[in-house]
Amino acid sequence: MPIETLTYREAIRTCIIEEMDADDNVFVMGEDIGRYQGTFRVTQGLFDKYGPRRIIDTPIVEPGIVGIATGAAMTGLRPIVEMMTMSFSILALDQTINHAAKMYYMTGGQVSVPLVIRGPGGAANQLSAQHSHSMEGWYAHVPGLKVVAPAFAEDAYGMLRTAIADDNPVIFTENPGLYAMKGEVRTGEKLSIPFGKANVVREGTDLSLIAYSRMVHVSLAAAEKLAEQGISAEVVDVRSLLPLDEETIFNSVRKTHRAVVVYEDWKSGGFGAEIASRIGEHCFDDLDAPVGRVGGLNVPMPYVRSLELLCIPNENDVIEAVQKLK
Amino acid sequence: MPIETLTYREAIRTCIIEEMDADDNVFVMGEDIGRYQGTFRVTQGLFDKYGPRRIIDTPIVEPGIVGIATGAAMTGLRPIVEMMTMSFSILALDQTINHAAKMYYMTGGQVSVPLVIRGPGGAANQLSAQHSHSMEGWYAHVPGLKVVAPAFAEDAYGMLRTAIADDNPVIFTENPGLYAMKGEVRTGEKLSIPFGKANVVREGTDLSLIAYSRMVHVSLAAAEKLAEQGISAEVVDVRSLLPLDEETIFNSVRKTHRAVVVYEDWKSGGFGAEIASRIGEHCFDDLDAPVGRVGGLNVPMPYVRSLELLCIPNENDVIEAVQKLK
Amino acid sequence: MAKPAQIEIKDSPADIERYYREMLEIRAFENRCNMVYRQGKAGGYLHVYIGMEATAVGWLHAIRQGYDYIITAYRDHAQPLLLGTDPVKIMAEIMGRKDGLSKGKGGSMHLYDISRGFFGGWGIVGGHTPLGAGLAFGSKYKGEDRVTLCFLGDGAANAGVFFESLNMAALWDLPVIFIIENNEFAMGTRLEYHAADTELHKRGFPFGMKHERVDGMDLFQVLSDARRIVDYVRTEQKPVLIEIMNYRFAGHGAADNDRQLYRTKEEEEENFQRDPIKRLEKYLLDNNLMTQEKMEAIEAEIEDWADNVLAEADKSPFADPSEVYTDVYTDMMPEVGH
Amino acid sequence: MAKPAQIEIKDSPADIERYYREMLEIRAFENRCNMVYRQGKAGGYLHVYIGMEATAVGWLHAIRQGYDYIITAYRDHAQPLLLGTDPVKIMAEIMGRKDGLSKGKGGSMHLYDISRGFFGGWGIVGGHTPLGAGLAFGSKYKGEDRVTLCFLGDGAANAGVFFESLNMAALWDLPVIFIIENNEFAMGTRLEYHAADTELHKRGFPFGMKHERVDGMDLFQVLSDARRIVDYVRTEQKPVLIEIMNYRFAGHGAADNDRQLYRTKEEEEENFQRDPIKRLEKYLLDNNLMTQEKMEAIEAEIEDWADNVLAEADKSPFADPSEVYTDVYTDMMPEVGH
Ligand SMILES: Cc1ncc(C[n+]2csc(CCOP(=O)(O)OP(=O)(O)O)c2C)c(N)n1
Ligand SMILES: Cc1ncc(C[n+]2csc(CCOP(=O)(O)OP(=O)(O)O)c2C)c(N)n1
Ligand SMILES: [Mg+2]
Ligand SMILES: [Mg+2]
Repeated sequence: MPIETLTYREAIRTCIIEEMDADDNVFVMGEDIGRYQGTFRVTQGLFDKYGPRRIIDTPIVEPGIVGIATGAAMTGLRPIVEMMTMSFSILALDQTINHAAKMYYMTGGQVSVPLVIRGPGGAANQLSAQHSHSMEGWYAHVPGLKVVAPAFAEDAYGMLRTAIADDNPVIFTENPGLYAMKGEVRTGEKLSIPFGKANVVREGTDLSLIAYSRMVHVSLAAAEKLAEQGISAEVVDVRSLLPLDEETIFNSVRKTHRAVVVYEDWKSGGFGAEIASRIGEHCFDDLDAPVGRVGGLNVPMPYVRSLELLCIPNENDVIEAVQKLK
Repeated sequence: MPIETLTYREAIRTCIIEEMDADDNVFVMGEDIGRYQGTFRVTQGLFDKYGPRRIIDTPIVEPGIVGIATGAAMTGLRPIVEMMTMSFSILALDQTINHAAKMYYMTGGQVSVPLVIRGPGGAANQLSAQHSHSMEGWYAHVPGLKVVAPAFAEDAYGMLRTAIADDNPVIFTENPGLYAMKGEVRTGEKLSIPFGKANVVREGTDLSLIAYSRMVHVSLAAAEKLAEQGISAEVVDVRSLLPLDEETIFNSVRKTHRAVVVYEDWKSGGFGAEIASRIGEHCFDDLDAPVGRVGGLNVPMPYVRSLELLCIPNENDVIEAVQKLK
Repeated sequence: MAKPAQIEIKDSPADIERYYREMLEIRAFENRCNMVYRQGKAGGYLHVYIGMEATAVGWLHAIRQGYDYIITAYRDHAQPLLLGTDPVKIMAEIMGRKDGLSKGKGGSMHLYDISRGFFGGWGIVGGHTPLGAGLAFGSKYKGEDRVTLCFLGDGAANAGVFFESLNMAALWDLPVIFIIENNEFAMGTRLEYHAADTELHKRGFPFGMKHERVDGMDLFQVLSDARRIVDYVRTEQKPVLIEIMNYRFAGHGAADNDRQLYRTKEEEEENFQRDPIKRLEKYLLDNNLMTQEKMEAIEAEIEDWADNVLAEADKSPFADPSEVYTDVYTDMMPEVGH
Repeated sequence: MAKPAQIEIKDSPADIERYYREMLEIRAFENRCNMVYRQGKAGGYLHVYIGMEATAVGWLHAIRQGYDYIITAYRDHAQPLLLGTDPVKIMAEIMGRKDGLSKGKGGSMHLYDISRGFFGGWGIVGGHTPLGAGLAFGSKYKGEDRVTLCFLGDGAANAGVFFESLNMAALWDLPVIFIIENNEFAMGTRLEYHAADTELHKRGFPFGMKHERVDGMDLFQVLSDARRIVDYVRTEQKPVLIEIMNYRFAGHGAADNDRQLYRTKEEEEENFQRDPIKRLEKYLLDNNLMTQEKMEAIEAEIEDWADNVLAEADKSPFADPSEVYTDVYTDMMPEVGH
């Protein structure tokens, strides 16, 4: 397999191109994804390559976009909807959940919805309260959806392929801070990475940091610093929230006896609570300390960078949480 | 104070009447609440009493309703929005969260939104997948909102008054199964029950059942049956999810050393995970067993009663969870 | 609205008898639904189509059944009946049985027969309208010449997502017909209390979309309008917005027993005169197409049929408990347990 | 659209000078905004009003400032400037400073001056339109005769909630004017790629709402239309939908440096000829209301003013870290800590 160094955004784009080339039923729709090349440039070049039939610039109507894509998916097409930011997907929740996610069940298995909704979740840089939402925790609460949040270019590449091939609606959460990150990607042989498999991205013995999306990198940075203090942190990249790979997480905790779950979303009620609470339930006898959590501050995202940076967890917040574990 | 026996629905109605009589700025808007007297008859008689200026039948446009009420609240009015069912409030999440909830912060404290959104959450009787949503867990995730879920008529009466008086947006979750329940209500002196105070509604020594809304009654029934088996269960009625009265919950767990959190919402990612994970974190040394959770099955709500009943937690599910605690 | 007298009727007597039978079947079926609901054999929300039969019969005979697509809201029993779906499966679904279309998981509001192009059966008011646009998007993308009928209520015609759908349908020339069934009520709210302008077809205007208000009580008028419009959409590959005028004879749903809260008995009586079945019967008699005796015989036959459908459906067992976890995903189970 | 020549100008020379200064102030202020953005002293999304000045100046001189209500989206610097909000506070907010209108928590997209009736400053496209209807609902409920101006973009005019708002505003006769600023682009998407019919004012028609397309480049035309419409709304207590035609001279936001992706330089040059400031200057010269020298002097003065505003704002410190938790609630703290 050839290995290429790609940015996260290029990895996504490469997978989209390969899948669009392979299957005419795959198409992309979203706001400013065509002529404007995408706000985060993920879809750059696609409009020139495929034209307006398959790269569809839409009005700014998230409910309508998800609804029309869901209807198209009911006819067997495989739409990829780009949310300019996942924040805006809040407008489309009724369509996503009440229509796309519940359809297979309500029809008794008559028709499924092979739909991918992808885009950047979480904070970027001073986008303020309405544009900095982490939505993946809400989605991961919904039976009928699958929810993934890859942290590395290759995972993005391989998991997007799985998402496109999936016959169920998939929420594919990216992060503005990941797009420019480079990584080695095994392209060429249509690598496809299954959902529901977490990844131990750093081995350690003293505690487990459980994270997804950009927080994996924050956790890795924290682990690096902790190592300097003689603390050996294992980092588990959850990758897929629904389905969730409990075994990899629990095995890590059973080995290290301590866990901190790290996520960018508002701490209270975020999906980290679900992970922490499952660890607490299933690893009760293995735990030497309470399961720690590091989440975003429970405030609407402030504009000014100095306050915004306080809200988004960084490696020092993780280290502090680790140090609080008895 | 006079004590009246009122149904839960009458308790709510009584409070609305008292507050509307006291303050012209209070009004109610919603679908079929006026001429039709409300789908669950909570607003029965109000249209005749107050007329169309203050009891406003709206088109079926949840985003628009919450938005227009939010705008009205910005001018100092105190709207009460009835959601025909909380399921439909999913359509209004952008208005509720991005507009009402974040406004005070984004304006730097210039204008707040004294808005109450109330209505039945959770399953009723065979309403199927699109009409049986529990939404309170999502709301309780959102800073800027307050979220309450009273289980008793008097709490509904006294907490609704607090909600109407609150200068912040309040989500007031009822439950179809509660409306006909009767309770003694101290009316007449404008009883107002503060948010953020949980209630021990049954004392016990062996374990704590932590619940809210209708699940308090399920927990009480379970406690009754457990007593027959010689197990003494304490039942904590959370009442208010945001703010959450951690101390009452933790004190109970510190006393009983065992806890099961009971909620109707889909188990995975529901607010029960947040409560369980806080207990796990703060009561680590007090716990003799993992924190149990009983939630709704992780499936879209099926129509047929036999399957629906499987999905909604009942007292046997609670007892089973209790028995699983080591 | 054109007068029925102006309509040239090209349908054969046999065809007309078929339409007549279908209208009776819908009514008889819906009466059974109301009955099983009262008996507690169906639950939740259940909405019958009584009084609106000509609308579905007319439109569904204007399309290529089994090829064209249909989607509607929760008032959805008539459409699959007309498409040839086994009525026992429809009734079984309404009664929450194993042999129901969705194995009892959907219920009255969520009927589907994808094999016949019937895509539901939706409970969020207005929420299915972008799906309708999406069905048309799908067939157009594939180069097919299917037409999609997307029915919705007058109340649903206020929903934001409906306007978003109209705009996209017109922007992209999608072959979809949005058919607003204006039965004058959205649950207990009368048209003029929910719509600023009660001519709902005007909502097509801002999108440059062909839009018409048509009659929904005279079957021949419906057939004629429907054929003309379907033909236009199939040929021109452009969307159309139709407002079809009828009346909800029953309460909003089977549980709505308080119709006098929002309309008088007199008003009802007046509107019951518009009954599309009575109207067709008069036509059949006036034109010597059918005798009174024949009509009565057909009616009796259909009453039997409906009883039989109900009896058959009632034999089906409730869904197996293990079914609760199936059909959440095509390829995996959700998290199991409470 | 009426020709400017037909407009009778009743404004005094002093008034006209004031309008002229205000338009220059907006432009100078916006140029500073773009500058501080490039310098990294402002972040996030920042959208300037350059080229659209006549719209805000005209409309805001048609209302009772401080009494009537105004709400808009994220392109929101001009409105508070015109209402007399301290420009230093506006700039400080854009730069995320303690002395900003929202203490640096809102930023460029979220400006508010409630004391002057300016209700923001909103980032969800179309999302503020029901708030606009709600402001009008509020004043009407209280028996006041305020008028609400609710500005929105051409792209926002497709949002479902906007149509829901139009319907409710018309249904309940709310004194609100929805003003679609049709600057021909929604970010990088040209009008004809997002709207099925590009005459956006037509969207008022289905709700029986008065609706007009008007010019937004000639100040006197704007003033004349705005006064007429505001007067109508205040007197009649009915909503109106206005589509005002202008052009977005700059990129969508300060970060949009790729305008050639969606429009040509030639097109831009052509539209820059419509510049409302140049147009007013020509009028002032042609009518001997102001000399070239005076204009240059005013311009220089305003450039100084803008520099000064920026310098003053730049003196303000960043928000105190403790501020992160304040203003979440009026009466309590959120859960604290990571
Ligand atoms: C989003 C949403 N809000 C409210 C409801 C409750 N509801 C169900 S049907 C209905 C009335 C709809 O009326 P209309 O669209 O005219 O259809 P009809 O019942 O007359 O066929 C309402 C309010 C719902 N199902 N979905
Ligand atoms: C719901 C939502 N979707 C997408 C965006 C991203 N976005 C911000 S502005 C904009 C374009 C809006 O254009 P228009 O309404 O014409 O206003 P203009 O910028 O021209 O003033 C888009 C797509 C958003 N802020 N909100
Ligand atoms: Mg109706
Ligand atoms: Mg624009």
